[in-house]
Amino acid sequence: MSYSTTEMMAVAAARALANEDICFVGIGTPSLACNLARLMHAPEITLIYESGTIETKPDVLPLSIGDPELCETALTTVSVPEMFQYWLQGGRISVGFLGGAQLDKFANINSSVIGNYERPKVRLPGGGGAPEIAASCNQTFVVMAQSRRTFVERVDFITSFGFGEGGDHRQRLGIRTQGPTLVITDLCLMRPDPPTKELVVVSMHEGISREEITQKTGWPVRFSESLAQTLPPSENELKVLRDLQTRTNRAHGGK
Amino acid sequence: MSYSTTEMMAVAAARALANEDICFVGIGTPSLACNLARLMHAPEITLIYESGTIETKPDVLPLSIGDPELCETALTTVSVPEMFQYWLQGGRISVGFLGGAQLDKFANINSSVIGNYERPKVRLPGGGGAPEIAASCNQTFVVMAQSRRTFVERVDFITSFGFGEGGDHRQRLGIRTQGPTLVITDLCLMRPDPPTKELVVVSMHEGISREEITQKTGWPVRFSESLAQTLPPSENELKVLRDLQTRTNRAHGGK
Amino acid sequence: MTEFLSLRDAIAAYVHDSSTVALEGFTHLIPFAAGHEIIRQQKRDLTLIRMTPDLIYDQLIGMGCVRKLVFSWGGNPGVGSLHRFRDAVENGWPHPLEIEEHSHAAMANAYAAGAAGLPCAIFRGYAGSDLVGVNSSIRFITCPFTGEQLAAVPAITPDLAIIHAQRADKSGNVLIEGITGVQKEVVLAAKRAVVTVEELVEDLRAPSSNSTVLPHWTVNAIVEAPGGARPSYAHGYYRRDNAFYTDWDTIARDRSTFQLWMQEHVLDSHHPVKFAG
Amino acid sequence: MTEFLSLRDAIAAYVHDSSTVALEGFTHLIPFAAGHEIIRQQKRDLTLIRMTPDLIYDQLIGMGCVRKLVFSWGGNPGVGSLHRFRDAVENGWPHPLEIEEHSHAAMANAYAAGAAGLPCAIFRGYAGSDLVGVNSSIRFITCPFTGEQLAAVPAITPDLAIIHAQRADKSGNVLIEGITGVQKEVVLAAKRAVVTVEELVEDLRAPSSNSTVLPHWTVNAIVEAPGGARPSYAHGYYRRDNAFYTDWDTIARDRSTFQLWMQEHVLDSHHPVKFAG
Repeated sequence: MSYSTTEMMAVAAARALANEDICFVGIGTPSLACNLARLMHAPEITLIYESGTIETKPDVLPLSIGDPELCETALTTVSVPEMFQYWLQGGRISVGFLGGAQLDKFANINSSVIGNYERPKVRLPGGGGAPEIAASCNQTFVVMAQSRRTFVERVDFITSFGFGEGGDHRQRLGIRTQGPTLVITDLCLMRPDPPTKELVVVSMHEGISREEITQKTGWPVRFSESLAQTLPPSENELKVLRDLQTRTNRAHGGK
Repeated sequence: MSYSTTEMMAVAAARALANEDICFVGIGTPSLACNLARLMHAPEITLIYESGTIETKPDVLPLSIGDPELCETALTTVSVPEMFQYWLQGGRISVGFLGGAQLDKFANINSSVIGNYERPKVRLPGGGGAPEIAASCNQTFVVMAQSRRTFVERVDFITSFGFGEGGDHRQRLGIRTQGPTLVITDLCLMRPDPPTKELVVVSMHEGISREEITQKTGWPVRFSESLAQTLPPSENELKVLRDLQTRTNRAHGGK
Repeated sequence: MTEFLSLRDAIAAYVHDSSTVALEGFTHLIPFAAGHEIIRQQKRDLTLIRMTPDLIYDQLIGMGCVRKLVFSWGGNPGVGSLHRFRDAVENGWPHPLEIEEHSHAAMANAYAAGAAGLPCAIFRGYAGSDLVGVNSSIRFITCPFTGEQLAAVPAITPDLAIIHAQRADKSGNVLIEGITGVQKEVVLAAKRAVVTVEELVEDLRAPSSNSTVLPHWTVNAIVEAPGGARPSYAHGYYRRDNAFYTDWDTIARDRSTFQLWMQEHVLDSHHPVKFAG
Repeated sequence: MTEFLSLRDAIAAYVHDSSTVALEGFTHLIPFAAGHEIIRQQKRDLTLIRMTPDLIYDQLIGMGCVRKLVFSWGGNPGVGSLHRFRDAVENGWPHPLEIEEHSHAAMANAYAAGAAGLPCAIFRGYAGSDLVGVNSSIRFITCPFTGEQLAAVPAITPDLAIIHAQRADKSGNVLIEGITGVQKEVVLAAKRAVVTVEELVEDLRAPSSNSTVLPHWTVNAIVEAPGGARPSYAHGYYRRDNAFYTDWDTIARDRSTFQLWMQEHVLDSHHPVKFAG
């Protein structure tokens, strides 16, 4: 059964989630992954969106972080200040999802500007919840399509701090959480190498070569000694994923 | 028509309230006064109790600050942190009520201890909301029965700051509100004398002499040059007050 | 996972001698049944936290369970003194009671800071109050933008929070309605939380999508304890027994009257509803 | 007293050139109708504040109403860029846009601080972020108890808050249900507040005693504007027009397409419901 790279990313991210996880979900692939996990192996996973919806179980994927489905299917909905104060900063989230326009080898993320901050070549949307998601969740998963343009030696601007300059930089800043423990791309999975915290490839997706990954990474990327092969999406995973997508498209498409 | 000193105090306090006032109500005589005002000349007065009930219109007086009547008749009920953050500290309250075991000539209030703090002769309940009511409400009214024991030259302990050592002491501490603008006792009304802020008698209740007030005040109390006579409670005021009390006793008495 | 326990088992498992416990409830939903079980199990040397030490704390203090009290208003609302609290502070009976006295605003903010994972709370408070001089937990910071002085207090993070609520569902999600006080905050601020409820239900029947609901993963143990807030009250279930609050003044004023009452109504009785009878 | 005004009169009376205005609504209840009236009345040099500048801010920026934007996430949710926002920042069209960029946590805390009458908010934030270097409103304080560094931002206190809500009663009390975002905070933080509502009713029909209700004395003007949040949504009234959000990407990408669309659907139209049609 053939599948898209987005499907591979969503499936790989979903597999990394457990029934006990309390997830701070972002829009797009993270939302797809979290809901796939809920419909597959993690039926009791807790999904929280920053709009304030706690333990939501949407039947279709939200287009935005605050779609009606989220509130209507949530256990409860709190105000946005409460969400950031009691729930995110309160240290209750086990996994947060991050993405951005650029990622560097120490998993710092840029979602503010390409080029100079004052006179940017591209003005990006900004960090939103990310700077504090990056620090307050027990661990974060980064989901991003990989290219030499997006996976760079050093990001133009650190919107959300990953491992900074590597090593114990997080600890030195007083950050107590693990940080980005997993990067999921369309080509591979990366994890920070202890103790340097440089991202290394730990698993390659089906049909992807070391050469392609090297070519599409903006730093001299290293491969784990125990490099694995990512299990391709199963028929069942694809079926559940596509059903969810079909329901979503039907719900969002009609005016 | 004869009346009690408590009735005189409640009526005097009620008269000082206006339809536009937003009151932070305490239990006891303040609650009586606020609800009397609401049933008389100030039907739209806003009553807020620190338990979180906003715009409550109880039919009977609450025994405590969080009785069921308060929540059931309120426009809305918020959490206690929100009450102290957004509503009291937010500067939305026009009049707050205070009382205590001791009051001094600069309207500082002691509701913590009689005697030494570490080894008190009498351990009082404490300030509760009062230290911040005293600072955050636009003005405060103090309601207390007067005696040489309770109206003292200097309180044993300042739980709630009035005018401190008088003059511009409030301003020097960065407090922006007016402070205690009216003290209502069973004998008289007192107001702070600008600019010293020492409390002076501005109105004597019916049948009370200067000598009695002097005798029952623990400092050499001064009388205003424009000393007035407090209008005794009207028949209508007494009727409304007693109906309220009767309803209240009936509601609280039965086991 | 949230445990469903009997009151006896919950108190035995979660309340430890010398630990810091906050039983909260602002007039409404005061966890009396849980407090009585603590007395029956003779827990000792507790540090108790509560904005408004009520009759239940008077009882805990008078029965010798408490070493230290953190509070902001310790009276019998609308009635007068808490005589057992006074006797402990003034006369050291049944043994001396250490106190840490705050204002309501300070404690409400400190609970909120605990829930929010902050080390401290800042607020406009304590200006000119002598409490600053007797409580070393009250400090001041300077606003980095305006230069104003703001009061600061450390976050409250008890070892255990105990609250009473209207309902819990079979997953352990808890609904609180009416005067919600600081209950959400104390549960989120505490290391562990026990919730007694009026009823266990299939469906929480939350009236609004914004109702105050504590997800099951914020609660360690649920105890079904109908009437567990009496003589306080439970909005939608039963009313406050104001007459009992008035009667307590007489019961608690005298040490032996107090002890006889406790013996009959708490030590010899395991039915919380009978308490207020 | 709360005024009841037409949309046109409310915007004319309350939105002044060069003032600071926050139109809030977190995906839900975005006050589009009010924003369109600001565009029609050609207000200028506004400082606009909003956590999630949405299509309505893209339109205000593209129509030249805005001098400065304070924000934390400026995109079309789930779709991509806000092209008019980008064009203003990258190319100065229709004129340069000054920006002040925050994180969501910072802005949510800053609104809450504004509502609470504090000069600043403290939170665990911005650790290691380059935003600290480009935004002088981000500073740090030291916890007086633990010595930890905490981020601080000034309270947000706009000249005017504009929100959309489900209902207001005849006194001007306002009910908000569903995703309530920062709307309560922005109204309480602002010097003045205008609320557009789906309907004016005799009885608010608040589902719970703890519902989010803004008392009339916190609101300066109420405007009945049914459909006033479209193409955003109003919980209990109508759903989000996700298709329009997707279409906007094409409409806004090109300056002239954008201007034609605005002319037809906003400048020449005074019926907010037609907007999303």
